[in-house]
Amino acid sequence: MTLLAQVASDFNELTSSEVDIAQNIAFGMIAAVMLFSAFRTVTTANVVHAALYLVIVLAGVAALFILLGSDFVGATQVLVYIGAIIVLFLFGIMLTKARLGDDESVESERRGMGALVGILLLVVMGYALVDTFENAELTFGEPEPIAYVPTEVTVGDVPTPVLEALPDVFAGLGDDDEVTISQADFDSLVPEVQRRVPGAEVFGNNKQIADSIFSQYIVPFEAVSVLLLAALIGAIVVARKE
Amino acid sequence: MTGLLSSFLAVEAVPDVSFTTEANWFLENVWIIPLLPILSFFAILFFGKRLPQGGAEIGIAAVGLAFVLAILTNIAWLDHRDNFDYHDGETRTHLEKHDDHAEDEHASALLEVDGVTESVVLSFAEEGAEGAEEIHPSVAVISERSWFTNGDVDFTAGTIVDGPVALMLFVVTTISLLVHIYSTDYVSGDRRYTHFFAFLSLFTGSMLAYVVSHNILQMIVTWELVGLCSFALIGHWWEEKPNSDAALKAFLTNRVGDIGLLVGMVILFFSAGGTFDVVEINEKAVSGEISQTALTWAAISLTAAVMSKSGQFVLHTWLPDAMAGPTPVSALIHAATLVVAGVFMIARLYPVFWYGFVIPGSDINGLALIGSITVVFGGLLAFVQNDIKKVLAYSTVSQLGYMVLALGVGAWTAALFHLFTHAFFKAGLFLGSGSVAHSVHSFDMKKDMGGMRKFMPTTFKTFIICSIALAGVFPFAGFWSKDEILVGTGGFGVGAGKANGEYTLMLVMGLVGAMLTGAYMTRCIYLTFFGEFRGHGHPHESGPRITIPLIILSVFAFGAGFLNFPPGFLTGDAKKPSFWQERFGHFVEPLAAYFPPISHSVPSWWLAIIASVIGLIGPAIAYFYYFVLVDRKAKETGEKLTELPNGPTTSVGFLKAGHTLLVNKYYLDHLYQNVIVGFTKGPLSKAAYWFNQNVLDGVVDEAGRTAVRSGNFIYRYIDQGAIEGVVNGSGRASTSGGQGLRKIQTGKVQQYAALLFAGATVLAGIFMFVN
Amino acid sequence: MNELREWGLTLLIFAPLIGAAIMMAFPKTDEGIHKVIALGTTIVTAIIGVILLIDFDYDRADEMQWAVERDWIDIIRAEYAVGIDGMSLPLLILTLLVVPLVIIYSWNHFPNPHNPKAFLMLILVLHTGMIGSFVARDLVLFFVFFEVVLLPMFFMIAVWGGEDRKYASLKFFLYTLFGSALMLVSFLALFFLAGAETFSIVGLAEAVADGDISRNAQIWIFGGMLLGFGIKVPMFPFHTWLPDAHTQAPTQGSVILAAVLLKLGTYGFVRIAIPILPEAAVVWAPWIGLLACIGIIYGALGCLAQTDMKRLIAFSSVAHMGYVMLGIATLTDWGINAAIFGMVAHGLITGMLFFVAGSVKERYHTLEISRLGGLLVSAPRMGWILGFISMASLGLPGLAGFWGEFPAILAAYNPANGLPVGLFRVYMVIAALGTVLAAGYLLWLLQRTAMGEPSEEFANDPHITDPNREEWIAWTPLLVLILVFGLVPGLIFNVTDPAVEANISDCLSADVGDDKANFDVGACERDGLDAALAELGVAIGDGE
Amino acid sequence: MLLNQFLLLAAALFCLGVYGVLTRRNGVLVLMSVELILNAVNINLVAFGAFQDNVVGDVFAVFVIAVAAAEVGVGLAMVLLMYRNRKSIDFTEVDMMRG
Repeated sequence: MTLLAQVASDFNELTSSEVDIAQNIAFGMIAAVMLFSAFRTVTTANVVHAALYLVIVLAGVAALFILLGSDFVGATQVLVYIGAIIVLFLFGIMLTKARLGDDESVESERRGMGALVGILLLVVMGYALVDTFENAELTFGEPEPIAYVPTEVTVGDVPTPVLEALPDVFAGLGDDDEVTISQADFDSLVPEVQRRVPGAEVFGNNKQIADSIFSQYIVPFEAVSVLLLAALIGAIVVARKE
Repeated sequence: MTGLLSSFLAVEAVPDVSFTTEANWFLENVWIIPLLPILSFFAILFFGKRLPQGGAEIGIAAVGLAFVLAILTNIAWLDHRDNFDYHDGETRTHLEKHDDHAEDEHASALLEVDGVTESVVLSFAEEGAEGAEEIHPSVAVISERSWFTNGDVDFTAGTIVDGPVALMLFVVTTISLLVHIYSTDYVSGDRRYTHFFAFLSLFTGSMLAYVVSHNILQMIVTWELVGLCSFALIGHWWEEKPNSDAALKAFLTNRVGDIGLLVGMVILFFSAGGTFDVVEINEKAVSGEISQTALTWAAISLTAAVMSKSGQFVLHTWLPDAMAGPTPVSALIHAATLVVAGVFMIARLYPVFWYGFVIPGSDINGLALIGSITVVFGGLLAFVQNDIKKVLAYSTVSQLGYMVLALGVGAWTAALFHLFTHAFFKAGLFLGSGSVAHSVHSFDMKKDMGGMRKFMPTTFKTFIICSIALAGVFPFAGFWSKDEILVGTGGFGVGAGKANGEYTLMLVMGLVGAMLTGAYMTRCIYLTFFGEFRGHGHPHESGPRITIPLIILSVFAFGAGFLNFPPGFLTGDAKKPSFWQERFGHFVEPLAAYFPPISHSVPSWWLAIIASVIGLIGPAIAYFYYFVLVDRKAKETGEKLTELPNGPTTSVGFLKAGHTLLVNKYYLDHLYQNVIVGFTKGPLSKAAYWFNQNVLDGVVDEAGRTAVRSGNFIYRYIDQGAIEGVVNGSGRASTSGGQGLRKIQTGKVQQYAALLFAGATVLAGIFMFVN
Repeated sequence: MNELREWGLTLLIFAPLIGAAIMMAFPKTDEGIHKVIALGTTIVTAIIGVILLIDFDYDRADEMQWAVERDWIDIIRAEYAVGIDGMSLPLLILTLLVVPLVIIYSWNHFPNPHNPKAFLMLILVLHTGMIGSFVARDLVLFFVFFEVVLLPMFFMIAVWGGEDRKYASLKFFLYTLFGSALMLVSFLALFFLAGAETFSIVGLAEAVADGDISRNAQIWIFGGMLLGFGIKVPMFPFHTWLPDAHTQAPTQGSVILAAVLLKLGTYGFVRIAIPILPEAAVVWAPWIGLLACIGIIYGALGCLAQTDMKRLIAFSSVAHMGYVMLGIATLTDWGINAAIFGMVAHGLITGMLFFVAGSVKERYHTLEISRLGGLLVSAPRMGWILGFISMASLGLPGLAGFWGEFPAILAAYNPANGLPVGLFRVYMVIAALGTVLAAGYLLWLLQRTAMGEPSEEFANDPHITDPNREEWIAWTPLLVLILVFGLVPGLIFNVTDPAVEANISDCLSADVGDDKANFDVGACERDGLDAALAELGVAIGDGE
Repeated sequence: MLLNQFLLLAAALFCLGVYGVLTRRNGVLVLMSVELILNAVNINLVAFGAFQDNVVGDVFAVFVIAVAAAEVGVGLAMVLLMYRNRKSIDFTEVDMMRG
């Protein structure tokens, strides 16, 4: 809810449920685009088109990550997938001298079977998911503490919820007066309001992710790095000309 | 009731003891006897070829040592039988309680079957209760070691020595030793001389191990080992296909019987409360702890095993074929080892058969019936054989029939006595026939023999003695044992009748068998030793290593019957056998809690005389036919005749038909080989394999193909028809249709992957819906 | 010693992998080095096995020894739990014995297209998978090792196999993969439905016994495992991959496949399926018994129809594993002891048969039975060995094969409580009939290949010789063990018996002496009225 | 927002990916379909992370992305090799491997 919330913070009046609606609309649009693109990716006869449709799907996935409040993963997704993997794919397409136009030979006539399997899989998974999670809400728990560097602000720039939350601080001050909100006062605010305090730096969960990766998951992380190295060497060994 | 009782010879109170674990050293350590030949097997196999005699010396030494030990064991047993202090604490039975209650139960179980039986068994109990005179029991000696644990039950391996075991030790080692000596000459220069002796040793060793087994599991193991050795020895000259066929036939026929063995033993194991112990099973059968039903089923199953192993009618067909092996092996198989294994098993587990077939009090039962049929049918087959060994083979079948018949009518001692005497004269006959064949290099009586008495006087004499013994002529060994069997049947009320039931049919068949025996042996002797020599070359008498065993065996064939004079013979009082009467029965027949209360028939002079007369009618007719008619005709025409040119079998219609039936061995071989085995090997297995390749195996591939086909179908009619048009509005896809339908054989990976996915999904779905 | 108790099994599992890693460092032209490393590694594992045999406390064979438990994948509660008890010890030792022998046999017998480096590395990876499967006490760990086995075998068949290797290997791979997919689903279903919070076998068994999981679900889950393990065994009618795989695999692959891999399936039954789901086992057992009996007769008939020696041996595996499955289906300690004995015996005997078949192929360049013949003349020792193992394979008492068959037949007379006695007695008779057919096809094989005179084609072929040095080294231990286990079956029975008893639920274990007539068959399910009511309650509650 | 909308979307993507893997003959396109599958998994991971309010899902999503990058690299290298050897990247024509 973080990044989107910040976007929404410009619309100070938006309530929680209204934010929800906005999120749902965003999700619906992204999902529709993704599904269409994914479908085209696996059906189009043009290899380059398939790659480009894939880009849209990957971007949609990144958007979903952001919608889910995982900015870091979203960013990684964009960098790695759209930035690197797709380029790799395009290189692959070029190097294998694929036809740039439609190429019917990419498609086997096993489509019916594939569709059957896919639909079967979807029905079973869909049933299982609906059956299991029914209406489980995504509640974005307690947001993380928000860092605050006390700085002087003009009272006029302070949003109303903050003014209302700290009546003592702003008592009798005009809009042009400058004031510094103390750390203690900041801490006394509820997180919703804290975010509105000018100068409050809002972090996503990036910090936690970093903590996790470099403490709890350090071994898998190292393993992944070795894997990448191995893949690098492997790819070279496999692909190089004798 | 008491009136009936008084006519029995020996109604004894069954002593409440079975076995001891402490006795003479020889009785406790009897395991050494089978171990010696088995070790000799390995020794010959590994070192035999490097020795000057090719390993034969090891075999003879081992078997000789076993023979000496067996003699010592027998001596120890004679002492133990009469002088062992069975009141000692070490002597015991497996039964917790052996009270009258159990006895009553058994009696009442039998009551439903036959009224007469009831009175018999009850009277035993009463007699015992009165404690008239304490009979000295024969206490078996057992020593055992832990073998393995399964299902929390500890199984032991061990040995038992009692009367029948001591007897068999003597018989097996004696015959085997003689056969070993004989073989050193007979098979000398053979391509596999060393192997022959190795397996001869193993054969002896496994038979000895079988005999001393104290539990049925050991019996199964050694029983099969005996079968294996017979396979190896019958197929000794496996380069020729008929020999290996015969070996296979022997093994497979025995395997068929082994189904019965396994099933029967399993039934006994469970019904006796989870034990393989022979003594315990017998005790429980005697005391009535094992239900009548279980005993009957076990007895029927085991009878199947006996039929195959001891060559009883319908499963006897392998036995004559087994003549493909070297002659000493035939002698060993037919006299002392393989074929008597079945008979010995009945004797060993006699209570199972005794109560299972309700031998006391019935007039007919499975065992007696099979035995009596075998006696006659086997004897008849011997008439049409030209191969001297096959005559003897069918003779063996017939004689084994006598033993089984005897056991079936309750004449236990008579059966073992016949086993004992038969071992000697049959071994003598086989070795004698081998001696003849050795000098004429053939077994065919009609083509290559005749007039041999001039060339081989020693062989001739021993052969004649053994034949007379086999025919059961007074006072040769066969007479005593056969007479005892006939008396034991109790038919027509002989032997005070109804001792163990009145088996009239068996008596008749026994008499017919006696007639046949003399007749076919007369034919055999004429064809072999009389008339003109029809073979080639210059036959001569065999060397001492062949003739000395023959002489020893013919001595036994003459004298072995004296060991068991019937009680009352020459003294008149059948109730009190004097010290030289019925010695065999006294020492061999167990008299303990693990053996059923058998009543003994009173010998009958009348029967002995009638049987002798009937037994001589057959030879007389045969003599007239061969020695008079054929001989005269041969002299008239000057040809070397073996049959009358226009004999009864070629001129009389029904005799001709009978002859054809006999020549074709009742068509049993045809049934087995062409019908049953042929069907299994041919159509049945082919059908099973076709099913495998085309139905089961086809399912996998077919599933894949079906998936492709249905995919094509969906693609053509649904995908192409509707969906494709919608999603791909440009219509470009229409061109891909033709391409897509083009036949491709590849792409299996994706296809299988699709199936995999689909399968996993369906399964996941099932699990989801189940819970 | 204590350190070894702590680390021994882990070392055992990963030593082959380390060996394979070292081999990777050497170029593939240095064949000698590869052979030495591979053999050395397997010998190290074998030595550890010997130490294990010495250190193993046979009085406590029912307990897990050398046991280790460490957290592994916390999130799904999977543990790295390994240990050895009387049930797994014989099979583990069998593995540790067979693999070095296979490598020795390979020494100069590498199949085409040669490449010892890759071949030996695959064997080592296979070794890890097999060891791991036998020592794992956690379902996830078991599954991982179970799957590790699959790939090397696939490559062995696909690369070094016979003419039809592509088809055979793919069939083997997909068939078994399908089975293990079902197995995995079953494991997961078990985990979630039983609510055990653990994947350990003992934990799951307790959770199932405590009983949230409905009877229906248990039956379904057992069904999944049945398919998964049954394909691996292989049980009729899932056996069709086996003849193809065996026929096409190189000798070494066939030997390992027959000696160890097939045992993974049956081991799964006795270690996992039955201890965890005894009630469902009772429901399925008659069907397993039926399939086992069909397999016995059917496999034998299949053998009689074969013209190829190796394919015949492969079909005989179907029949022999039928006896093992019959033993398992009785659910008695007798039956399962017999099954484990049968597994070891079949491993030794059929492994040996494949060795001989491989050597025959190497000499004659064909395995077509009609073209062979007179092996006893051309190569007498080899002929005798073939005769010996044929006898062992047909269940001759005194050799190892008998102790897998007879006790299984015996156990079928008196199956566990709750099973239909009459039906199992019919099975017993059918199984006994199978011994005749077994004798038939094996002796017929022996007659056609070993007896008689050699055909003209091969009469004076100098290549047809007695076993060479490597073959003797590789074969002697197996031949000796076949004889030793046959004479002293206690060597295995005494080890497995306590473990088997500890592993079958009390309500199943029928006392061998029980007479069925006096036994209340229904009483097994739970004890007492309360339990009966409780079950009724469960049944009502589950009535969906 | 509901958790399910993300999961169902991911399921749909996953199925499309499976469809692609099963039907595509072109090696590059198969790899792309695999990417779809991986992304579906990633959405699940992140959505569950948000649902349970921790970062484990995010962390694993990052790992998956990294592994995916490696996979594409090696995969494309193999496709290239195949192209070089066979002048075709049709998967249905791939023969079995031989050592």
